[in-house]
Amino acid sequence: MKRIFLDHAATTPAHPEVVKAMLPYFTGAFGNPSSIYSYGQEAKVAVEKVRAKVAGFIGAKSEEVIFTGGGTEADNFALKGIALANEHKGNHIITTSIEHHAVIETCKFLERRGGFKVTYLPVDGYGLVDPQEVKKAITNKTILVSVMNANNEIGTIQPIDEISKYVKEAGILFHTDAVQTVGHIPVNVDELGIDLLSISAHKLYGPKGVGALYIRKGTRISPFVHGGEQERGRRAGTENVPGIVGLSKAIELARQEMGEEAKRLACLRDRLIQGLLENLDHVHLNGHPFRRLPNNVNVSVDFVEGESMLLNLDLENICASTGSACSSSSLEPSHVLRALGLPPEQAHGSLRFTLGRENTADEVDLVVEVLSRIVTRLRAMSPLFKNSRVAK
Amino acid sequence: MKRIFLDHAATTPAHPEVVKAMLPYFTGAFGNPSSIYSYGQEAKVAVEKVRAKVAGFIGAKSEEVIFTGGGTEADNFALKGIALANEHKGNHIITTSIEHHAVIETCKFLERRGGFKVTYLPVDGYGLVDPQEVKKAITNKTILVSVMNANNEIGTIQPIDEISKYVKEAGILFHTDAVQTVGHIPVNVDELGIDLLSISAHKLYGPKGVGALYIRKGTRISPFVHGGEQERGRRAGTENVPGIVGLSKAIELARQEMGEEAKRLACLRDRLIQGLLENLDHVHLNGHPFRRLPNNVNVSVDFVEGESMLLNLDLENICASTGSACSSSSLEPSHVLRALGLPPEQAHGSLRFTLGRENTADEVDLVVEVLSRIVTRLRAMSPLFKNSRVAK
Amino acid sequence: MRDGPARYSEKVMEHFKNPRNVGEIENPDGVGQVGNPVCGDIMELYIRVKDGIITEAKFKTFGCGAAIATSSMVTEMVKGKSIEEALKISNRAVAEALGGLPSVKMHCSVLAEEALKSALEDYLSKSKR
Amino acid sequence: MRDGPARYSEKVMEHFKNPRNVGEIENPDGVGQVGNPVCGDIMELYIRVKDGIITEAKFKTFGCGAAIATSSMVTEMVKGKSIEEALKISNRAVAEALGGLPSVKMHCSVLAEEALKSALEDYLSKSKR
Ligand SMILES: Cc1ncc(COP(=O)(O)O)c(C=O)c1O
Ligand SMILES: Cc1ncc(COP(=O)(O)O)c(C=O)c1O
Repeated sequence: MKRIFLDHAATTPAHPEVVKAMLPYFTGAFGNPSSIYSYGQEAKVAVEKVRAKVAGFIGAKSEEVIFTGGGTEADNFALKGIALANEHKGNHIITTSIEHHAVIETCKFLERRGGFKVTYLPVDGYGLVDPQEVKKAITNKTILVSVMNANNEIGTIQPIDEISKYVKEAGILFHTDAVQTVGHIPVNVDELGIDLLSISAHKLYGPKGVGALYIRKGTRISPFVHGGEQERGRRAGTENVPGIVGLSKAIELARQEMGEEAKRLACLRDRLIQGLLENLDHVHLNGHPFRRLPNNVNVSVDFVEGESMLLNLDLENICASTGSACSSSSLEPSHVLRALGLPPEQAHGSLRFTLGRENTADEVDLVVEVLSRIVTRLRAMSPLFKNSRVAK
Repeated sequence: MKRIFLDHAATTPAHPEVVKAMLPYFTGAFGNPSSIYSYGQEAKVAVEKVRAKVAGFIGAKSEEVIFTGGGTEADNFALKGIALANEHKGNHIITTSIEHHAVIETCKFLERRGGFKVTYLPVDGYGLVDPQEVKKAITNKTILVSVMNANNEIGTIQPIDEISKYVKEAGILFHTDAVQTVGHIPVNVDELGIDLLSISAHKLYGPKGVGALYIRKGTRISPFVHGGEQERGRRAGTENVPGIVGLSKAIELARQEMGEEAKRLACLRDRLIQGLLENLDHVHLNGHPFRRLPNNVNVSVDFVEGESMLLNLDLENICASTGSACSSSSLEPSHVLRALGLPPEQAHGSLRFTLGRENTADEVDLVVEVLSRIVTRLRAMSPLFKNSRVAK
Repeated sequence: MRDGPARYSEKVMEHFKNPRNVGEIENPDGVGQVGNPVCGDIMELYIRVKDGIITEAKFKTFGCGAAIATSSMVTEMVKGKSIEEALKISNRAVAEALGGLPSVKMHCSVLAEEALKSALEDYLSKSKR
Repeated sequence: MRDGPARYSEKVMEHFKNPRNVGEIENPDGVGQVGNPVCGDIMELYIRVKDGIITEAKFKTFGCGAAIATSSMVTEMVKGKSIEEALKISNRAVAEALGGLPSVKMHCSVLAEEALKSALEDYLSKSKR
């Protein structure tokens, strides 16, 4: 049976065109961009050409884009780099309680070891941050606000432009983790009004291990990785030339296809949501009904645990994801679902399906059918289901 | 005219077998190792399998190897991670004045922002660190010694095992930057007696943007990149699965071919050194006459500047490198050559040739011939050459 | 590998796919209920005892793959055993019978042991009355 | 691209490959020497002057590609100029005539200007005597 991959928020396959674009840079054009002979300079030219492409896609200038080793490094660089370069101005950072671990753990590190105070703003039941809350949280010690563009678990898209107004008014730097949005929905740094923005290639059909950080011109930031003079002294280490070329190719493809594809995915998304809600009792949609990523479906299925659904789906060659504790080593359910105020059983019973380029309506229908079967079977062995029937 | 690439210390082409090994992981087996469905777990199994291979090659255990985004990140991780985890024990680090920028700049950062004191040990005229100097530099505040295995510019191989004796006696952690040695000469963590060791894939015919840090079991180290639970919580970020597979394939090839290849390269190296010394007056070998990497040739050519030689070589399709200021944006000649005590003119007149898999004796002979011609021409326009002749 | 995540043994997957003894026993001689929704695992274990020998065991479980597999395994292991023998079944024994569990999943075997103990104690306290 | 590093213009490479006016002038009317080995660039510039017009200019240079190209260019630019006109040749003019220089190489054009100024001053101080 063909595999149905519905976990595109975790990672995406590199597009064949991306791989094709990368290949020459492994063996033929393998020069080191730091070398001064033409062979190295050719690699440099290639990197600079694609830097312009990446920058253009988000409305930035070439010199505002720094390539990194992934989205996590971009987030670390943004937060630690800004914290370090601006600690003379203040030691307060504002973020949200639903950020990716790359932001949350970095904030915790800055609290633990950097003398910083971090405010983790709550979200409403849909996962939305209230811009007023951001405004209220700002103090004269605040140096940075970091609010993700869209959440990787529940797909909720934040009102970044509204938030940025308050942040800019206060003269504070604004970072957004756009790992889940760039290449999927339009992202423009000026329209969003942000100063720093994180990108990861493998979330948009590019290669793993490459990302980028947009840094608005004039922003004081300390390097995160120290060493050579690469990336104009901002990120040391021999450039991952094939990876960078791959990221750019992925962005080029997104530029061409994103508009149509987002529409197509949103249809599939709504079909899946409707299918699940209609075919199963006691299922709730997590996240916002329409302010959500075109490819994200996140539901809680009462009375059954997420990992056991996932394993059963896996046995039928369907790949999905869960916020259940059982899928993490921390034994805590997803911090995002908890921040929504979900009761623990519902957090444990969550399933995330994230659609992508190759998914079809038939696949969506099949998933609904298969999952209904699985849930019926698992509920039959669930003590919670029995109790719920008794209670009615 | 065919290109003669003699800059393998800067970077190497990925071996075709390496690219072949990576390819399936871009598109087919693109799963995220953190996912719990079998598709993701397959990627995880692949990563764990190759981790064992990488570890085995340097005499380490699987769980002692953490994959990184390159050699620079490995160096940053080692130094910052150890500094942060051990600052309660002391704030002194010992390194050398000829380390790669990835180590030196990280040390400078720790001095500037981390409250650390760093001793940069001198080297002798061959670039050797005196183990006695290391011993003398140790204080009761010393928490880490970092001495590179072999230098990337002059190829000098340090007496790591002798140094490690003193370091271990004092109960201090020992890091070595082995970016230039792993895959080229035998490296065994127990024989060298080291606790941390940096590797970079693109220096051994692997892909750019991947590396590894060996961390001896039981070593307290703080993460450098914060975020998800990847690499057992030590290095966050979605694993660069194709890159990791590529590194491992490169190591597998090195395991098979390194012994023979090192002998072959050492012959070529000596042929090149001899050719240059015999065909040109006023040429000096930099680095150690025999304690040097099998592929490294570094000479100073009196009365001419390095970049102008490099450009002329480039015009004849020969790729080399120089320690001249003119090749850097700092306008200072190589810190390594200065540490050897070279007068500035000689540092500016240095040329590095680093041999690799595809180089032949014919190429070496051609380089000697071409360089002789170039030097003669450049000396004819050099005011220093004229003066030297007058002086005689 | 194709039929289950690498971290679960074939035996675990086999019990997960075809759990034995799912259900309840009406008027059981002993019932144990352990776990809670907060931590994501709830197990109910029912036993029927005849002449000091456990003749039947059933379970209902809300939980992950390992929780379901350990429930299934422990009900299998306990059948035909005396109360005394059953009391000696440790979580390690359950995990071993399943060909091992990933370390983060060992707590599921602990839960299975506790569910069994709790059912046995229920039986013992009832039979004392 | 194939005939020179990206950062050097074609014009720079052309002058680097075929530098004009290499050499010394015997009994020159003016000589300038600037730079030093520590910073990696030394330029010597010789001029012959006839009736207030520079009729010949030659150079010897130890330095990078840009140093050689600017030396070559400045000797070309100065020929046929009056002393007054020559004194007005700025480093920018030299760099521009070469189709621009990478910013880290602008100091080479400064050196060329200085070498020229120094040769002109040498001439002027000699002619005053
Ligand atoms: C919102 C968000 N931020 C950051 C990351 C980290 O990116 P990467 O996997 O490239 O390290 C991810 C994905 O893992 C993500 O979804
Ligand atoms: C000795 C040494 N250390 C560290 C590095 C940095 O490795 P990477 O280029 O993978 O960042 C290099 C090469 O650039 C090197 O030669």
